[in-house]
Amino acid sequence: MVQMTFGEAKIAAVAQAMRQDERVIIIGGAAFGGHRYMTLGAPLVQEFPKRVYATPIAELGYVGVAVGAAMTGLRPIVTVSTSSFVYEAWPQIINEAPNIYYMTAGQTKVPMMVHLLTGIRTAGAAQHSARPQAMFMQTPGLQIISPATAEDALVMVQPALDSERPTVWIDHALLMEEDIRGSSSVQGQQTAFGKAAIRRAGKDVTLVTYGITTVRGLNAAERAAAEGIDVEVVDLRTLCPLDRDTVLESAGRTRRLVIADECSLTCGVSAEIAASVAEAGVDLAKPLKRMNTPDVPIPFSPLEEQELIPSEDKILAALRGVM
Amino acid sequence: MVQMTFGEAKIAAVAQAMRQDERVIIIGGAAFGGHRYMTLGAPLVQEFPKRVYATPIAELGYVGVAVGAAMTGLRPIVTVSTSSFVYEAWPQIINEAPNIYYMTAGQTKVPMMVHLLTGIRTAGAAQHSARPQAMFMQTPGLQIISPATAEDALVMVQPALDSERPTVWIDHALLMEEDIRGSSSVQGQQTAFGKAAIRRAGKDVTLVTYGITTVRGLNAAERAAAEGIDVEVVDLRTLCPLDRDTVLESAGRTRRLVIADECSLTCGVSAEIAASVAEAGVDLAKPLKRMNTPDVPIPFSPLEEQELIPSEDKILAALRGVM
Amino acid sequence: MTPPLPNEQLWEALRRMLLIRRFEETCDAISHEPYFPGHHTHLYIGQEATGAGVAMALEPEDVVFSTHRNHGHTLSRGADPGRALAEILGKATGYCRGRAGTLHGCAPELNMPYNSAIVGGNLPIAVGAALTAKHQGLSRASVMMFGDGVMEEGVFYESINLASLWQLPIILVCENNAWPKEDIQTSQPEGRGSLATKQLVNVAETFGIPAIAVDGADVGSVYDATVAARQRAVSGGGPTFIEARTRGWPGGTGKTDLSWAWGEPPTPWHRRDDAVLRLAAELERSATTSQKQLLELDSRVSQTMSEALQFAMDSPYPPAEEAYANVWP
Amino acid sequence: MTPPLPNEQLWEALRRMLLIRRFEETCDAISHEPYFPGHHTHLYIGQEATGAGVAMALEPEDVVFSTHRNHGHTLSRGADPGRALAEILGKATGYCRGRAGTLHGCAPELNMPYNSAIVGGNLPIAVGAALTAKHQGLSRASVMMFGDGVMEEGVFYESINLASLWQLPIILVCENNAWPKEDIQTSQPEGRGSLATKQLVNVAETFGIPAIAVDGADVGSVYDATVAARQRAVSGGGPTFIEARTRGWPGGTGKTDLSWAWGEPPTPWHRRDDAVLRLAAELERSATTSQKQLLELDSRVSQTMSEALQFAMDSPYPPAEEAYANVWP
Ligand SMILES: Cc1ncc(C[n+]2csc(CCOP(=O)(O)OP(=O)(O)O)c2C)c(N)n1
Ligand SMILES: Cc1ncc(C[n+]2csc(CCOP(=O)(O)OP(=O)(O)O)c2C)c(N)n1
Ligand SMILES: [Mg+2]
Ligand SMILES: [Mg+2]
Repeated sequence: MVQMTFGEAKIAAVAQAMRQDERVIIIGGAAFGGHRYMTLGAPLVQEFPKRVYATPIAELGYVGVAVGAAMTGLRPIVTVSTSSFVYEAWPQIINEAPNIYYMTAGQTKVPMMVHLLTGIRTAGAAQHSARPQAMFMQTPGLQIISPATAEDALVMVQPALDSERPTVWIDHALLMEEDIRGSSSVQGQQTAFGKAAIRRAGKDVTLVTYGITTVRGLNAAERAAAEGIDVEVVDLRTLCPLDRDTVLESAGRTRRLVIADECSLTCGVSAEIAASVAEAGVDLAKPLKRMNTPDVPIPFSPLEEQELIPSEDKILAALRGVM
Repeated sequence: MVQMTFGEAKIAAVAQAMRQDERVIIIGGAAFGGHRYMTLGAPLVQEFPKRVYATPIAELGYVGVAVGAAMTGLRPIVTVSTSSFVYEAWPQIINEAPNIYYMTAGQTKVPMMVHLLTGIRTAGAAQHSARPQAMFMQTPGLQIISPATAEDALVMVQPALDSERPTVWIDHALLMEEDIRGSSSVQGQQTAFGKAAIRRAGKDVTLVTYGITTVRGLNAAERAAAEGIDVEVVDLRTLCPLDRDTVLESAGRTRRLVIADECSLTCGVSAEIAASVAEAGVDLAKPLKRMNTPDVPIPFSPLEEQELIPSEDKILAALRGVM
Repeated sequence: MTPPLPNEQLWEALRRMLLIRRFEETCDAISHEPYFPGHHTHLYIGQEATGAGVAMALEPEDVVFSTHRNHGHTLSRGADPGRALAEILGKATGYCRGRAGTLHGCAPELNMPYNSAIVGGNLPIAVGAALTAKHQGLSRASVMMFGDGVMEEGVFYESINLASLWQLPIILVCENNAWPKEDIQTSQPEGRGSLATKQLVNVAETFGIPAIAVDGADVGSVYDATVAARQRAVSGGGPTFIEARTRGWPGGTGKTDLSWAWGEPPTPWHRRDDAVLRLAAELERSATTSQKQLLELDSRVSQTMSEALQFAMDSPYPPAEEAYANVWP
Repeated sequence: MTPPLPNEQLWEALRRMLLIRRFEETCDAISHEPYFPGHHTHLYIGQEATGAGVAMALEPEDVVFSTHRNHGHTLSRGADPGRALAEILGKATGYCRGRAGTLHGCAPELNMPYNSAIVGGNLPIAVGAALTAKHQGLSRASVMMFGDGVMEEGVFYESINLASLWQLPIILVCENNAWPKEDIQTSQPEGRGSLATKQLVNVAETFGIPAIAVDGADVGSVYDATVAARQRAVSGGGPTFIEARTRGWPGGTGKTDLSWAWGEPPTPWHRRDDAVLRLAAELERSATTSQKQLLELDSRVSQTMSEALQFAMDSPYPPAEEAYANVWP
């Protein structure tokens, strides 16, 4: 049982990786916590002053630098801070990094990781609330991790680096607030990298989650239990590889399915889960439901913003809806 | 019945729009045909020499210029040529243009269009074969058109401009080769903008297509007919708005569904169609099938490349597979 | 320094600058209240003279673009402080009905059509507005107010190259609040001040754009440079680059007492770099203006600001369902 | 001109340049054959001296990056012409088993680890390779060969700013084949030559990077500049910008006859701008080398090239199923 907050755990994981492997450097500064948690990465700068490269405001440039550094012997972790800024680096993340191993027929590898604070963080408005994960899933050659618990933050960084694949780390700006300490719902899940975790076993309905929706989903599941609905919560953990098998098995068993996803609805992560289930011909008692952010830019104004977020309440309503 | 090639039709449509409205300009040069059809846009330059702005190689800059020109009174059509280059302009297309109308509570509009030659064009390799349409569908605020026939190229440009929405025109590098002249399969489809077209009525199976897969799908449907499979081909025409209703109605009727899509499988256009059908609880006789490019970067070598393309043969096989 | 602006205009400049100062101090004061949405604001304290000097040199038909640090730009352009603050609080009475917030503050009705909070996001957009003007033969300038950090983003170079090649009527106002460089920690997490060039104006000149560096805390210099740039723009002379140099406000210095202008400013920054105090001191010394008049102006402005705060606080939020308005189908 | 390279090295330079010329002529000749994948090739004709001059100044441990116009770079670095052509034909014997093709030609085993066909795509990547060298204290340079068009992309500025700020060991070789600008149509569909700067070297200098412009058709000047740049790089002196100026090959001039070097070149371009003819003429004039020797060299190179073509033609395609190899799960 890990007694750390999520934010502490991710810094500990990075520090551990840096201690173990001299080749691991940080490009972009120690912005793992974004503006609100500026100091989160400070221990890294302190322990490894020569291995944390603060950069100009030049996302395309410094992500490209990481690609080049990775292919010539380093293992950079790039911090882009708010994920909306990763759009600036799109050509390198979408059209360079993921193609290199394939295009050189396996001769050149790009062992790098890009850390992003994604999500509707409240008051980020349309331009600081990006959830780009589904776009990354459209991009063959990228590995995508999305740890939701302190324990997963601790155990997923190293295998991601070891894989030598260009990896996008989908973090969520609000996870740090959630302070998920090791608790009965998350402990002891020594799930293999690339496999989904059943965070809560249940027999009535399968709830597929990842990242922040895992937190919200587990809360919703507890409330559903009080209403007599026994929810099985499947946390995807990595979006590529995508563990369709665990989802299919669970949904096949419960015969009911809700997918909770902060992406916009159309072509989001949940669309892929839903399509996979449909294609596999899983026999559901009721049609599945996607609980996403609607296809709307994110407003600044608080009531409007709250209206759009796939919250605990909304997930609970969706669970009720498939019963 | 339109007696033009697809390439001629799209230029005619742009010329017509420019004649009707002085505010329509072209930014990026007349690269509607890409390298291979350099001369396609020449008539536009000849007729409107002062309204075609050739640019430096600065996609982010000139797409942004179009955004600014659009919000202050012009109606730019931006030509990016090969769609892979649009990644350079991602911050403007994903994080500026689509948010502006919403973020200003409807005060500022961005009536612009971005034309892209997408697709696996043969020998484009990993970096010149982009199919970014599903990423655009993840982006609320963008309109996405994907005309597949000469007639649609003719009739869809004007309403897209009239809508005053930022619009992405998903063209396909190989459509010009297809020379779809007005034929029995496409004529007289005076389908409203935003509505899918039933390109071929059928009772056994619904095949959902758009852009290049419409061409391949219609051919596959003819061959299926020879085998006694009566295929209904639903051409989406616009990806946003997405006409789910026509798909649901058709699939509900035929109770079999194949979706042909050149995007990578995971989180592609077909995922959204499949998810929508699953969510609507359409009762299918057999599980639906997605016929996509697999999640693989595009290789240069011809046999490898052909192996990955959702070709007529593969679509036919998928149709057989759901019978 | 001889004031390049006539006295009554300097007075108006001070009014605008004081309004910005009081507005920003209000934001600072309430920014940790639970009703304040978001986690931080980017204040314009110390840069007021740039905002006022530029705005006073412009015409209503000019189109103005800003950045994340926009409060001072909208106010100096004439925005109502109540509606501007309402926007920052996410209220329905804000310039964008609370959709934009602090990061995206703009005022379409004042020809500030949109604001990007992305570093460099508005640069090419402003060039596009200049293209419209030139293409349509309109006698107006496009004005881009931006931070020195923008010059670290590649899009800046794409944008100025286009502006220069096409000789567009644009005024590029770079607010270098990281001046002089030696004051700056270049290893800041966000790398501010991390440009390998010696002088920012050299960059513009390399691209064939006339460039001038001015003291951004001196409203007259800013005004003069902007008048010249606007003249160049509307007469077909193409873009101008103005570097307005200020020293960043150290923050946390509380409410400004205008009498520091002729008294004892609490910090060296206030003495040397505070644009508001400098202008007040100048007016006070000029003998056309008394200390009393200055303090009266300040209390009128402060009164306006209290009313603005009250207005913003009293305004309703747009209801939750309004989230679906202005959504394309 | 006094040859800055000793004669035997000039001879080796000519060999590499001739190999590139014959290779590119071969590509040109077969590029419309049905078995030739893709619609166009970007040939290196006219720029051979730059490729050869740079390559001869480098060490094997240096890491070299290129662009869409890469054939000459891989060949001058020592790539086998048969395998290079096989790659262009998509064959399994190519340097990347046909995965890369003409646009992405590279040779990882020659420390050319990857090639982007995106204008500017490799720029920051090359800076990253330089960061590795500096971070690990390795005595090697990163070398970026790129076209003038790259300077229209913003990423160029982000990249050189980083290289300059961090004083990285990189040699930025800008192959300006649009020189002099007056020769260039700036309204070309792709806007080549559309940079508002007067001199490309000014741009680098503005970012604090030592810069030199050389005649890119003169192998000696290119070599000298590269030797100096490499020296600066490995001794901790940071980046260097070299502008190698050439006049673009007009195209469609068929197979070069080496005897034009001392005879009658068919066009002004061949007379003035053809790097191969210029070097051959120089050697011929130098009296150490006879016309016969030169023609013999040419026929050896041509023979090598025929064998290369044969090898590439005879090589198999990777089978369709191989499309799924090297795919991450
Ligand atoms: C593309 C992008 N990267 C990073 C940020 C985060 N960010 C917001 S303001 C800022 C500093 C900008 O500096 P400057 O342009 O000089 O403006 P100043 O804040 O000094 O006025 C940064 C890095 C952003 N908004 N956009
Ligand atoms: C981002 C991007 N935009 C456009 C292109 C299309 N393109 C390929 S080569 C080229 C011209 C490049 O000019 P330059 O860098 O001078 O190289 P040259 O061909 O002259 O050697 C263009 C525009 C591309 N490959 N990538
Ligand atoms: Mg600044
Ligand atoms: Mg060139």
